[in-house]
Amino acid sequence: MANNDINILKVLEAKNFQIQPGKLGTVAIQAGGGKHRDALKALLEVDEKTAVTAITGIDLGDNIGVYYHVRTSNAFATIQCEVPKDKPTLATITDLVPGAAFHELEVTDLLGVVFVGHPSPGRFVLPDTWPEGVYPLRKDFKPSEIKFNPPSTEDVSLSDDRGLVKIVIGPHHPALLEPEKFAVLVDGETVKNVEPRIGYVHRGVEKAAESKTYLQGVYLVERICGICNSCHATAFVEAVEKILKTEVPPRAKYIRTIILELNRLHSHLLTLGHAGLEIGYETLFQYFWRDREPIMDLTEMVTGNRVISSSLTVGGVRRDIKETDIPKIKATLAALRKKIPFYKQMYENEPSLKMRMQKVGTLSREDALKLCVVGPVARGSGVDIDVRKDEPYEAYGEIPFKEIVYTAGDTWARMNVRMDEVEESINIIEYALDHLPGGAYRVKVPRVVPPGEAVNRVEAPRGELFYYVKSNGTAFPERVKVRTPTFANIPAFLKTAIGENIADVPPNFVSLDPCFSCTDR
Amino acid sequence: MGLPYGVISMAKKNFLSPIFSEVLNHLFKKPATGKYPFVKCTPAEGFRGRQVFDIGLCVSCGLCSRDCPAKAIEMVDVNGKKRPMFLLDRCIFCYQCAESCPRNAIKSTEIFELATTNKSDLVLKPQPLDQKAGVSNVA
Amino acid sequence: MTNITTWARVKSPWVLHFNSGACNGCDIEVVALLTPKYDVERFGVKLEPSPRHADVLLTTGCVTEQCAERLKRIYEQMPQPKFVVAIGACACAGGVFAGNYSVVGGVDKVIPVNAYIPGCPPRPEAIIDGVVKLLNSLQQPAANKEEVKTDGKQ
Amino acid sequence: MIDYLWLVFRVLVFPGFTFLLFLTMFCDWIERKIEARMQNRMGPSFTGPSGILQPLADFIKLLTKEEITPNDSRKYIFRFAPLFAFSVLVFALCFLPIDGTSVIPDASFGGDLIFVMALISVANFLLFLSGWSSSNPYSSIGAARVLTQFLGYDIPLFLLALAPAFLAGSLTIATIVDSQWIPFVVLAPWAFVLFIITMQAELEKDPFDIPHAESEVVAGHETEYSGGKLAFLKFARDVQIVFGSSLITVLFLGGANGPVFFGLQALWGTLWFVLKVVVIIIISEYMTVLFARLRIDQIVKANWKFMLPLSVLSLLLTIGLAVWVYPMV
Repeated sequence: MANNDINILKVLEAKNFQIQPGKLGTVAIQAGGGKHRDALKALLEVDEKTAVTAITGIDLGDNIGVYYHVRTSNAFATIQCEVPKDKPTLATITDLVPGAAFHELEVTDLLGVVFVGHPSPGRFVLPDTWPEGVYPLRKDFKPSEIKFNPPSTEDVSLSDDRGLVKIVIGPHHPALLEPEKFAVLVDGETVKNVEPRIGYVHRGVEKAAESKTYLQGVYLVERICGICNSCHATAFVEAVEKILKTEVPPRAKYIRTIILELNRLHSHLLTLGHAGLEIGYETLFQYFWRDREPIMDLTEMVTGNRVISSSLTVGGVRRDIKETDIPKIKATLAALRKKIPFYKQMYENEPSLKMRMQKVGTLSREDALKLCVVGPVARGSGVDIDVRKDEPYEAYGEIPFKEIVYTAGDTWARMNVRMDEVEESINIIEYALDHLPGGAYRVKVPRVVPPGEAVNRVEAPRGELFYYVKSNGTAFPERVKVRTPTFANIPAFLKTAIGENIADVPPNFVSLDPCFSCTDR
Repeated sequence: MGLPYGVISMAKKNFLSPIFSEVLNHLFKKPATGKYPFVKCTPAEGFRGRQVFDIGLCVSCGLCSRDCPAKAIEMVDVNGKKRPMFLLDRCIFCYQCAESCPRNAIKSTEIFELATTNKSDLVLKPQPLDQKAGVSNVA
Repeated sequence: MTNITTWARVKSPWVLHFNSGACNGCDIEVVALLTPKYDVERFGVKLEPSPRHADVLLTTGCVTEQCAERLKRIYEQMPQPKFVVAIGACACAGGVFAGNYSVVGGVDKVIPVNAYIPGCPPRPEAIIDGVVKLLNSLQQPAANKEEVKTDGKQ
Repeated sequence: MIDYLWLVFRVLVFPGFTFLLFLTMFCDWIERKIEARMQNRMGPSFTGPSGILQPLADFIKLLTKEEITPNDSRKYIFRFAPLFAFSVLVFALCFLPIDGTSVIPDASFGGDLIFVMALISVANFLLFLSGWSSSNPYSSIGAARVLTQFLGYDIPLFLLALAPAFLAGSLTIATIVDSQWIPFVVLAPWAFVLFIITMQAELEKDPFDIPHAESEVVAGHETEYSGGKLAFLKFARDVQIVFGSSLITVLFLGGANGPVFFGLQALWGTLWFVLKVVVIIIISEYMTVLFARLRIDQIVKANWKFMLPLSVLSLLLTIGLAVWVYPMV
């Protein structure tokens, strides 16, 4: 890749930015007083793959810190700026990076920072009944003192001023396993607009993490999402280990890799089957879920629970893989590998499936870059980003594997990315089992973490998962920020759904592998 | 001769997806369904089921209660000493309590059939040490 | 007559699944129940899309402030007789999320619950076990009556 | 007197109402079981032997449940549409010669095929009304889809039904059955295949089950129904499936024709009839599990672009064969 030659440090130095190399990713840029837009522009010029990963808001006492986390193809930069608490306003960046719209809304909701010029301000994750002027992530917020407004009783209108019919999908709808609301404006059978209302699963995890010790925090962040739970745990413990400067034993790294890949396997098989359910292909759903069960049994064997593994901890893993279990794991994976050609042929050749998936929800490469999408959605549109390759963590640097990229950009391509990744995951687990190093699987770590902050990225089954952890020298973290992959991918759905047939909305939607418990936290 | 063969191979490749035969095969094969609840299900070794608390080993340190992420362990008074009471309805079965316990008084089991129609069944009170073997909370 | 009604009810529990703020862990186990390995259709259980068709409401997840109203409405939309099963630690009592600013707590704070299935998440077998226990409790009154009769004869 | 009692018995018990009720439940069970087995599951297993009583349990349970009528629904239509749909379909079934003759003996009249085909449209229209009257957005969309689909597929279905009529030289069902000493499936297999596909669309089964697409319209026109009304609505759909299969049996498989080994001819006739219906149901269930659900525009396109021209062609071919080829053989 030619982009790897670009050194963003030199570019930023040349433009006289105040930089601290090595802090919060590759570099931290001090950009107070409205210079954050200039810094972002400089980064955008460097590389076409520059995207805003997350915007962290943090209560710093008198000021509110707003950190823009920006990834380029070979580096990760953080633009830091501060706004006074009594007048927290900041210029928006949505005109530069349209994909940052949701991030800004969230900071407004949780910390009260107003982004001047944001196209659609409004409630984002907090409940409708939330009182005005109360911001849960500020340090002076007391949960016991909130008085919720009475729920509004007015009915939603079923048509808008232009005479279009509004179909409300959710909060309870068979196409969604999770309670979220999407108001779809249709003209006949054609979708004209989609208005999302997320936040039904908002449980305040980021705030709760501040009242749990680092030990308990692992169990809490795992339960942000039941499907990619190990990825959340990995992202969190790695960030804490970065602050602690703990070196994890190699055996633990390999075991973590195996758990992460088992997670990816079960998640991808789940989605591939679920897509079948959305397009009325129940047989496909049943077959995929049948073949997913052995993976769940493996997860149970390796970690002690079928779904939520609770197997990772700061300093290593809580359970070793027994030598006697390795042949069993290999046999199960070999059995799954035998079934893959059948499924691949289904996804490639089955006529009715192709009719429902091809040219549905097509996201061009340009839009994918602009909207900052991640994971299989980006890789299905020809954007080759994969944290496992770009910034290897755990044992991924030592394990050879292919990065799957399709260029069609439609639902079918995204599904095929997942289909191929299932095969890759099996390869990775088999390689890791063959090269499993000996030695300890856990090191002792102190309960109290020294002051410091760290960012960390992990490739979850749905894409890049981002964590920011700040410690204040106690056993409790000061701030835990989570940016989940679905959060970054929803704009892609909102864009591609417009102009489609209403019947294409469910397959398009499920091709993002949406996970709202992640998105809302 | 060439043409029909070509048509067949094309049809096989593009239209006759493998599901045609797969579905028919399954019609005559045994279903993949397990026999539960008629046959008991044994989880894999090391499955995190319900905890068993050994009151004889407990030193009333309260570490289990302090480390529990779900606040599912309350220290209650039994014969003048603080002992852990497990609230299984809140328990997330992470076994941090077993890990934190300095005397290994909390042990694992593979019991998972905990469903009940009465919520009070889910509170495991520490039993005083008058039962044999000194192990309480055994189903 | 009541015997036939009870028999039909026990043999044909149609369920509705509502996630009121879960992490998806319990939800995928609920969906796994429909799939070949567990296949609850053996017992006549069918997952219905509309609350009007359902007999048993399977709830997962702690109840968030935003979902509480909706959960209540779905419960009200179900026709009598209706039963509620709380699946997982969150639905039973709030789990790790109890006490957070936007969480109401367990499902029983909003609607009455007939059966609790603890676990995080419970195994599909445990969910089957919970539903079986709920259905057995439906048969209980009839069984008790018979016992009383035999007592009277003796 | 005995004649009247015999007639009442025929209408109410065999092969009338009660028999049709149990036949429908049996077919429903077969459907669910076959689908489950093809998907490597067990399907209903513990309600009666191999779960055969499952549909009965569902039916009784629904009857004993509370019935809710939404406030803003059109109440009379909402209440009676399911019942009417059910009774229209049972009425239509009574014209098919299940044990050799139709339920009321000699009630078969000239051209009753057209009458029966019209009844199926009426039933579909009543199903549409049931959804339209519930004033729920999902029900309305589901109902509109029912309408779009049956209006489109009625034409090819009717054209294809004319093929056996031409082969028999009559529009009377009894005559069509009687003239099938060779089942018409042998004489006009193309019409048979097309008829099954069209019937699949008319009965709203996969890959044409758009009105029931859960991920799009929840439960379609059934969304607001509960209790006894839902029982009849679901049952109407099951009867519709049985009716469709029976119609195929009558038109292409020779109805109740079959070898009689001993005893009553009517009993053997019924046996053959039920067996053929079950075969058709298995074939249609096989199609159901094979394909994904198509989109509404794809279905409409498939209808006008393929099914209609093909059915015209099939009719022309059949007429040609019936007039020039078969008489010579």
